[in-house]
Amino acid sequence: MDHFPTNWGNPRSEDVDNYNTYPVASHIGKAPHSVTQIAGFGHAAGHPSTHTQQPVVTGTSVLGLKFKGGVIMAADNLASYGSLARFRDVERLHKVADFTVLGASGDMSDYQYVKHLLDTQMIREYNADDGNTLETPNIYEYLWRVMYNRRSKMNPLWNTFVLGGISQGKSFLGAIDLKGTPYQAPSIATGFGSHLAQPILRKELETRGGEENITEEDAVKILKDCMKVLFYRDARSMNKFQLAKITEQGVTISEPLSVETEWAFAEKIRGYGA
Amino acid sequence: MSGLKPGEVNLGTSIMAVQFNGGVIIGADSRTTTGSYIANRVTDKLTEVHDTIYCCRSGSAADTQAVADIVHYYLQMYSVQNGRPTVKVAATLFQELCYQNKDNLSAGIIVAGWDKETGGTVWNIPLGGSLHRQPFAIGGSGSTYIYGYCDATYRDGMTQEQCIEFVKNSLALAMSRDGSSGGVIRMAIITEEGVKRIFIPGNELPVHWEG
Amino acid sequence: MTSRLPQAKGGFNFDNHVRNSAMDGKGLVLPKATKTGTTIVGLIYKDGIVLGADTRATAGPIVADKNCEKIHYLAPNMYCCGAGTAADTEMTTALISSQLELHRLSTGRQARVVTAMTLLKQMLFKYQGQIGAALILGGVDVNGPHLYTIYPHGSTDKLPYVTMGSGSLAAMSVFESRFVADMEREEAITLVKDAIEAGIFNDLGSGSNVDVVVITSENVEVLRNYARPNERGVKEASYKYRPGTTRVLKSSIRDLVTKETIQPTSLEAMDTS
Amino acid sequence: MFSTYPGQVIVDHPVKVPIEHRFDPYVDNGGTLLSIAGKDFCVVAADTRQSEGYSINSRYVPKSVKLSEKTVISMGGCYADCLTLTKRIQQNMEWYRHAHGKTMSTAAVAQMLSIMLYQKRFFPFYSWCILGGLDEEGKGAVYTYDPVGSYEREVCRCAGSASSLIQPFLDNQIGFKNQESERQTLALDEVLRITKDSFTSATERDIYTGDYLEIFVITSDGVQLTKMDLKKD
Repeated sequence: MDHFPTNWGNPRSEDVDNYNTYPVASHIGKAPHSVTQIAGFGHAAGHPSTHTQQPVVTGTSVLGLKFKGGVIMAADNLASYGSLARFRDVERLHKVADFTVLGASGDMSDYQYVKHLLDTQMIREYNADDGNTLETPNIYEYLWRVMYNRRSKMNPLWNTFVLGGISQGKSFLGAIDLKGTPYQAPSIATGFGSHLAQPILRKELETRGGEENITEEDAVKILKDCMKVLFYRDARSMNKFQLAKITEQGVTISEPLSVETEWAFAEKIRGYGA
Repeated sequence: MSGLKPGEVNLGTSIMAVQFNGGVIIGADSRTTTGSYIANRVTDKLTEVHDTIYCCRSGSAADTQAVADIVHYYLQMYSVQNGRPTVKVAATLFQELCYQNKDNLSAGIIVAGWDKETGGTVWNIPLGGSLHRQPFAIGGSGSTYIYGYCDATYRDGMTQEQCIEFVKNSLALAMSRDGSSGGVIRMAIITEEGVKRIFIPGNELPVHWEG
Repeated sequence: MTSRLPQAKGGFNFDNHVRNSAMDGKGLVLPKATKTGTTIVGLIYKDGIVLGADTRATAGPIVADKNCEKIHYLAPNMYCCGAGTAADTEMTTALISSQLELHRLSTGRQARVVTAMTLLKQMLFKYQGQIGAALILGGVDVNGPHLYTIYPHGSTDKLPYVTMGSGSLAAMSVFESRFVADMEREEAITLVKDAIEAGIFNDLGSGSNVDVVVITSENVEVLRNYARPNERGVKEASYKYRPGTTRVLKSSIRDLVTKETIQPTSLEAMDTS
Repeated sequence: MFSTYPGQVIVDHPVKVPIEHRFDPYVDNGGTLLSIAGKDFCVVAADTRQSEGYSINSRYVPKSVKLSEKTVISMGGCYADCLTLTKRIQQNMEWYRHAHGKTMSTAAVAQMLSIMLYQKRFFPFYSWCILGGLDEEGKGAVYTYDPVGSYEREVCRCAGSASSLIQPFLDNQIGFKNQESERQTLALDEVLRITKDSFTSATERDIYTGDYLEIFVITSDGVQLTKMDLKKD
């Protein structure tokens, strides 16, 4: 027991929390000042119950691009274990119901949990047999609430999900990150893709004047170009990926593909300076 | 490797050197990263410190470049005064720098080369600055994945061709499993005749099980 | 090796380190130097080097300068783009530029790019990354065109195309998809412009205009604001104030020069002992 | 427990407690919003850029939502919290309409929002809210909030990443502060001019503001929405 009263903590002190919230988060970083605090009784209310996770087996970027008549998504088949390229046959694009594809980057264990969760929901919808099913925007809203609530319990699903699909003739492309932040755009790229692929996707959309002027072949070429750049510059990527296409006809997920890469110019490079 | 300072460029790396009758084969991948962004995908990690003495660099790019530049400078001076240095002289210079400055350096260096007295020799200098002569040496973050393969594959008295295949396959395996290694394979054959470079583009690496 | 050469005193003084780490222990966080965003690029084309940079200088979330210069003169045949802490890039390039000038005067020859690179890298290595300068050094000398990146900790890379700064990934994506060796002049400049614009429009730390410098063995062209894709539109209204808008609370008028009388004193020999 | 030997340097430096890197639930998605109340109208404007760190998530993610024919809410900060709060306001207003057969007045929504924010006093919504609309007498009304629910009715207010840049400009041009000018009430077109200039100027100097500007104009005839381009760098 620390007998110095000054160290017993001051419930109203500014440095504890500028909204004078009961010292929930801020005690963690400081030296424990009393046995009760160490034992966790000091602030029973508001002490986060579960410890936050950290990602273990992770997937890298997921890309998505709208085109005339649908959406195309891309994700490589790698699941890394830190810097170890551990699992090289992971399918990070998952078909949900008939007109939606879920793309997952981040922790693979949480992705498998969410995959199961969505499948269960879709089976429940199917069993209800009320002539209605969940379309991509509805699945998106559902998944957003799941992510937001897990984040609010300080036990997040450590992923950034991309949902592509088509509903009532309109293509849909949106993403949700581990903090429950939803955003939609004509082109989406998570993780390293947001830095390396998004500039290419946005430039292509701009020069062609929007998604309505992009054919399926264009979209495939653009995404392959992005996957090449990601393979060049992302140390957690692999030259083995899948493309998922969603149109009015439904969802098709390709066999693993790879792109041609260019290295010849490296032959004449010698040294790092002199 | 964990000794890297925040923001420091990391050579990550898979490097290797094999001694054979008449010289040595050295090899390295070509990936340099800051975090998991590849700053340079075509790096040359085989650095010359003398005509027939090379070092393979792994760890911090800045530290290994500085150390290699200093040793290169010392060996230029040495050869003016004492003629061609032996590989052991170069290796001990590297050791002196790595050992005396071990608190401020993060450098894993393999020194390999040919000299008249002892022919082809390979010297491994890990993080702490100790010096180990080995028939073959592997280093860098990628090497952890190929200890098994190398121990199983290495035979004494391999020919030059066998050594080249040994290095090529080992590095390819390391590069496919280690995120911090990749790109192209750069190799060099160092014998009495001098240094002959070999280049294997990233799309022509030996392919093993990809599943 | 001979006993360690005595370290020449000079440069930064790190005596405060003990005090800083003591304060740190008590939870007082030291002020961090703000990370300034930037997009700078360089590539080698048929006749030489093209360097590019954006012109936004930021102080945290605020744009401090909408049209600053990030491509610094190093020597008549060499220019250097700087990213990271603005003061460090400015001072480091200026210092090495002056050392190169002295070097030219003493050797009577045009400075080599590799000399500048070595001076920069050894200085940055000495300060162990404390000087936050990330540079792209490009130039043409007797051995032809040379392009280097130099990182704050002192490591260098020698490459045909390079990008640095917070917008470097956006720029690199453009280079990786469209770069080919030995491009024509116009093609190379367009690629550099597009790479910088990728940084300007996708990275919040970069913005405003595109500066380009083309260096060949014959001449150097500094194309300041080569592209201006972010012109500001005309404002809806002009905000002039009628005279008398500001209330005068109190006014007092005083003479600046007080009256002075001059009396000549007697002249004695000045005591200069 | 350890023996000191001659020459051992006893370094007295504070032992730092290992800081457990906790999950930070908040993120600042940037963006700026403002609202100006006129005699019989109210303007609510916000940019549509959603960013995270130095990257842009999307150039078009609206921050303002029309709640009723007389009320518009706009929020900036952590977009996940903002959208959650907006949806809950809409749900509560719908239940109010079921229970009372009429739409909630602006003042009622304002007080409800204050209470909703305060309910999460110990795990706050990280969102800066501004409620714009017409009050019961049809006059323009602007209600501003801090993240934990303290609120106040004002003539004009700006919030979000460029609020410190724009607010002084509004005080000067809307509030006529520090000027010997006869106070005139501003017409709608004058207010729209000031709003547009506020955002083009904010876009120049704040890296988190840009892409598109959405302006809601609330009058007795209802709510109109206009969309305008902003610089994309």
